[in-house]
Amino acid sequence: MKNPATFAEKLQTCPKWALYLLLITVTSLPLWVPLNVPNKPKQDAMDFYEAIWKIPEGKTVLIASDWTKSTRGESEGSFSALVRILMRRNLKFAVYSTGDPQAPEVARNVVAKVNRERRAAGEREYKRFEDWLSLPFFANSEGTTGGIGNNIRAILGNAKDAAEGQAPASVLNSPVLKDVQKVQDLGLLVNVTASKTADIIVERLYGKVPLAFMVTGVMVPETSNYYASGQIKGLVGGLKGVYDLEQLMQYGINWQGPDGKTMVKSDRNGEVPGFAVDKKFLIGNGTMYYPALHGAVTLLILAVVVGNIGMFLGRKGGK
Amino acid sequence: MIPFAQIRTDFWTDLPGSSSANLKIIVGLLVGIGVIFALLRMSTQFRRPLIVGSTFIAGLYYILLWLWPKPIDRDPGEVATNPVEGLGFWLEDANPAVSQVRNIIAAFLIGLGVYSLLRIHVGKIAKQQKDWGFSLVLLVSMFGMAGVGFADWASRQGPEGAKLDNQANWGAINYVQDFLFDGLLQQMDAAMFSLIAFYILSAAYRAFRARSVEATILLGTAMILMLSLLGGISYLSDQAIEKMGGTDPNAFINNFRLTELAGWIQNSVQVASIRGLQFGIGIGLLALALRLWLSLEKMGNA
Amino acid sequence: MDRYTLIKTGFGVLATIGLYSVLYKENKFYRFWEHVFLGLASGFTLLVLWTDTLNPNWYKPMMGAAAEGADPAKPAYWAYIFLLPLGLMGYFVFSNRHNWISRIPIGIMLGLFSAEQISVWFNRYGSQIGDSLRPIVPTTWDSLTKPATQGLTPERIAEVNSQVYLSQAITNIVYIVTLLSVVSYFLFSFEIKSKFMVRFTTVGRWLLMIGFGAIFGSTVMMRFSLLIDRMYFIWIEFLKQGVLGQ
Amino acid sequence: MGDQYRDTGWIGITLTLTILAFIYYNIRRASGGKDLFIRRISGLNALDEAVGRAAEMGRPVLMVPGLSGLTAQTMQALNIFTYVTRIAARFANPILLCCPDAAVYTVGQEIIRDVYQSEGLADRYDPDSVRFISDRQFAFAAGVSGLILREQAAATFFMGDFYAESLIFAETANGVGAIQVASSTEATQTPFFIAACDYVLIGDEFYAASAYLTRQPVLTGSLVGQDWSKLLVIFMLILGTILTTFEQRGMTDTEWKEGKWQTIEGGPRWKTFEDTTVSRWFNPSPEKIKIDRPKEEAPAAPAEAGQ
Repeated sequence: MKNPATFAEKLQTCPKWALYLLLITVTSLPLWVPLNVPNKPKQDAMDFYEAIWKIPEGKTVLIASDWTKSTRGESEGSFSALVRILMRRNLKFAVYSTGDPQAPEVARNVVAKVNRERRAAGEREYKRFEDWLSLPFFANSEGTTGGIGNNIRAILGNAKDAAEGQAPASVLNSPVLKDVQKVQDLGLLVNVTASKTADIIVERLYGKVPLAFMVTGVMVPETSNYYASGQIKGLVGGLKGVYDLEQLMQYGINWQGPDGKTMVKSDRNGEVPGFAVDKKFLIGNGTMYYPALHGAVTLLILAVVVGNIGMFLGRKGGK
Repeated sequence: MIPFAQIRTDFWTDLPGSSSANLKIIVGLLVGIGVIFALLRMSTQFRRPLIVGSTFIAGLYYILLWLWPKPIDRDPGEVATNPVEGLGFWLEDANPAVSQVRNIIAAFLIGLGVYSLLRIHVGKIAKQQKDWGFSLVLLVSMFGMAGVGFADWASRQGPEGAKLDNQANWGAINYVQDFLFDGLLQQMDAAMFSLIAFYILSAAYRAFRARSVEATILLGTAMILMLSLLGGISYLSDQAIEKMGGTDPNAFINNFRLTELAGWIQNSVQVASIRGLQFGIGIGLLALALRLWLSLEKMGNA
Repeated sequence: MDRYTLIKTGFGVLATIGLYSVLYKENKFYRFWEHVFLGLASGFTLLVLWTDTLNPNWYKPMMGAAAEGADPAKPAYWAYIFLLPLGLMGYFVFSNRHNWISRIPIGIMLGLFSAEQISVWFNRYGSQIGDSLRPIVPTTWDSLTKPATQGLTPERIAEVNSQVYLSQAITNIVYIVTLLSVVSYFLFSFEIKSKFMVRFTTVGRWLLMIGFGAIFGSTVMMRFSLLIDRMYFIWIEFLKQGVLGQ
Repeated sequence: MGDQYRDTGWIGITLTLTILAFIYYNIRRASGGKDLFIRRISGLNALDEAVGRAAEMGRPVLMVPGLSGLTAQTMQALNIFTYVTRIAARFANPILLCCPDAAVYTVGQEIIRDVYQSEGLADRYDPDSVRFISDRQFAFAAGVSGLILREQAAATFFMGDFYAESLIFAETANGVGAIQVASSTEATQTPFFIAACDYVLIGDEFYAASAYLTRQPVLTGSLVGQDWSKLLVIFMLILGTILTTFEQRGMTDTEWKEGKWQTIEGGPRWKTFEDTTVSRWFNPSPEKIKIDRPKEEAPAAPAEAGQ
């Protein structure tokens, strides 16, 4: 419809650029003034948090980190939250990737960032090769994942990693993989992913090692299949999931905080302590982005509502 | 220690760098090329059987891996006690290698992709067609990225390579590579990805109209889900409903809290409907896979 | 932020704006960045094919490796060389007389792919079928919905969890009906005559739409968070921390 | 016996083989000249219309076979595109096939040329109409939307594995007023196609398409086989639901562990899904058998080359 005449038509033909401009505004402003939105963690996120917290002492966690900068908005939040919890629990972990050649580097940067946080907060830093391993990218997800299921040491055996200022050595000599002979020896396998690797891992590793996923919002519907059927222990989905997790790190589950208040209650989970009483330590991407998400989604809802109102008015006018 | 102490060689394996190994490689290459020439001369009636046969045999590996009795309780370094087990062992061991074959062949084909790009853009530049400048930009950045990237990769090989994880030890080439890849390529990936947000907005505004029953259902569900994502709204509405329910935590009305509702829709209807869809797709894929493996349908028939 | 990082980030912002400019209309600025993007991407593809596929999975195994430091020597599997001519066969696609040869490598790739699909089919769908089998008759009428289990004895909690309450039974019925109706909507080769089946499949389509709506709703979150992240990159990382140096 | 056949592990294999048997049997049946019914699939009748309109406008038809490499989904997409190309060829309509992968590009060239030759229009075939764009997801997206905008495509066909980029294509094509027929095997992308495109093939319809368009015995037969398989699944679902409904109630003092029945230490407990027959079908738990084999003297030589 050229040059909209009636009000009804105007409502239905708002120019695209105007919408786009609005969207940029509502997503930009909240970043300058971060605030804390009230929230209610989802069950799958709570199960995820509990799953990590219930890993036996001294077990190694294997992280399949299959995300890069293109999904930084969600995945970095998930990954750094995961690393924070693991470090808080003093669990050793190894990070590998079958999703993207860049994933290992991106992961390394995040670990470094969290280490800086810990230094600032006066906590012990995680030493490369001693406390955690940066494994390389393995092309061919199917083959590698299947191989990890059959003989993990054979697959990871070729990989090398170096402690700070040392020559690279086979990762099998690292304390991290010392007690890992079979995949069954792992405490948990967490897949932080923005790609199909989730399916591949369930297909080839389910039943051999407990699994937990951190996926991008778009993958939530498909992966909640696996959560529903109990193939994975817990699921952190998208920005909401990250925000949930960051809240749980703050308040725990069924746990009395230092202020004596129990913020998060759940009858499906046991008591899981929170940590990071100092709020500054916890401003993660989730907490940072969640308000802006409100702005954007509200705009979307308004746009749809307005469009429909326009349509109905138009119909009336037509009659 | 003697470097090759632990290597047992046979016809298929040889000492690295040994002249016999290199000889075998060269002979193998010549044989392969010979085969190609043989194919050029081969009479027509053998073509189809050859294609069908190679497809079938390639697939047969995975079928065997799947159906052949898997070794029970196998530990690394054990030897098979009988032929059946032997084949089972071999199938398991070959898996890492076989699972690479597809990628390797595909990698060799990339030359065709590059050929396609050159064909189009060199052509434009040669004929000075409209936008030939942009074609030039494309080719330059392509070979630039490849060249710089390779140099950077080479500099990271060997024991010294690990040092370059630390920016302090970077040389010029590493900086250029980082600029091209991390500074430009990855940023553009993210930028293109985030464009979708705009398109979602305009698409929803344009198309999400309650015109038909189906459209209305789609629209309504999407709305409920989106609202439940807004921690603020769902939190407040839940509070309100819990007030209605009074003190009793089991009050029936609590099932209509926004978060409950959204969760219920996702875990019952959505999971179920998508599973139904997936079963269909899965069976369709299975059928197609069977047809391709047995070459029951001609490539590209429709 | 050091100068290099600032310049790098600056160009990143420039490229982002360049690609965003297409939202207004297709223009030369966009076209420039688009071609830079395509060029870099293809260049990177070439690179990765060698560094991540051919070198580690083809060249090295073929050549083997002498023992070095902690890791043992690896024998040379010379037979890998056969893959090279196999790949080269693909290049016959442009020959008019011998293009059929290119179908051999293609056939092998498809054969491998198809057969693997067949062998993993049940792993993907089996447990989903299994999980779809849920009790649809309540085992107790104590309460309509599952009571909260706070402050109950473990035995009692176990009992509560094992019971099927009315609301759960209803949910399960909805679940199975959805599943069945959707699957039967995708039956193509039966002429559906009975009124009931027609209605049933229509319902199936509607329930499918609910599923799609839910997906749309939950996907929105990711798309927006990526945009928010871009805005964070432009405003905070570049402008605030970089230029203003806060 | 093999690991995968112990306990209830064989059920999965049997099911898969049964389905394969159904499909194969019906393909044979159809090839034997039995003609089989296929119901109408709305999206597909739009193909001709779309191409026809593109021909009137004299603007190109643009096709994208998804984002994956050379997979079955991609082959299916190309199968559908041969049909589209055939019509376009008759209308002497320019086409563009954008490939995300060199192998797909190879097959595309092969197939498209075939179409023109079989139509006796080899002179109209232009190798540049099949293009390799980029195998990096969003570079591909940028390149394709650039093409759509500059070539002003009149009809666009997006079929195969689509991920996030689906909406970029759909909205861009909508911007230049192209008719769009789309289908993604990724359930997560279908809603976006539904929102932005004119015609959408949902889920399985994508696989049914080539059978519907060509009515070739092999394809229709396979389609019937698939329907039998779906009926089998439906039957399993109904049977299983009834079974669980009756089994998952009351208490139990024995449980199925490691492939045999064992009495629960600490007395009877309430039944859960794990205690039902169907749960055992789908979650086999083979008992631990120890087999000691002689060890090799030297460390195990790694895998043999896959030749």
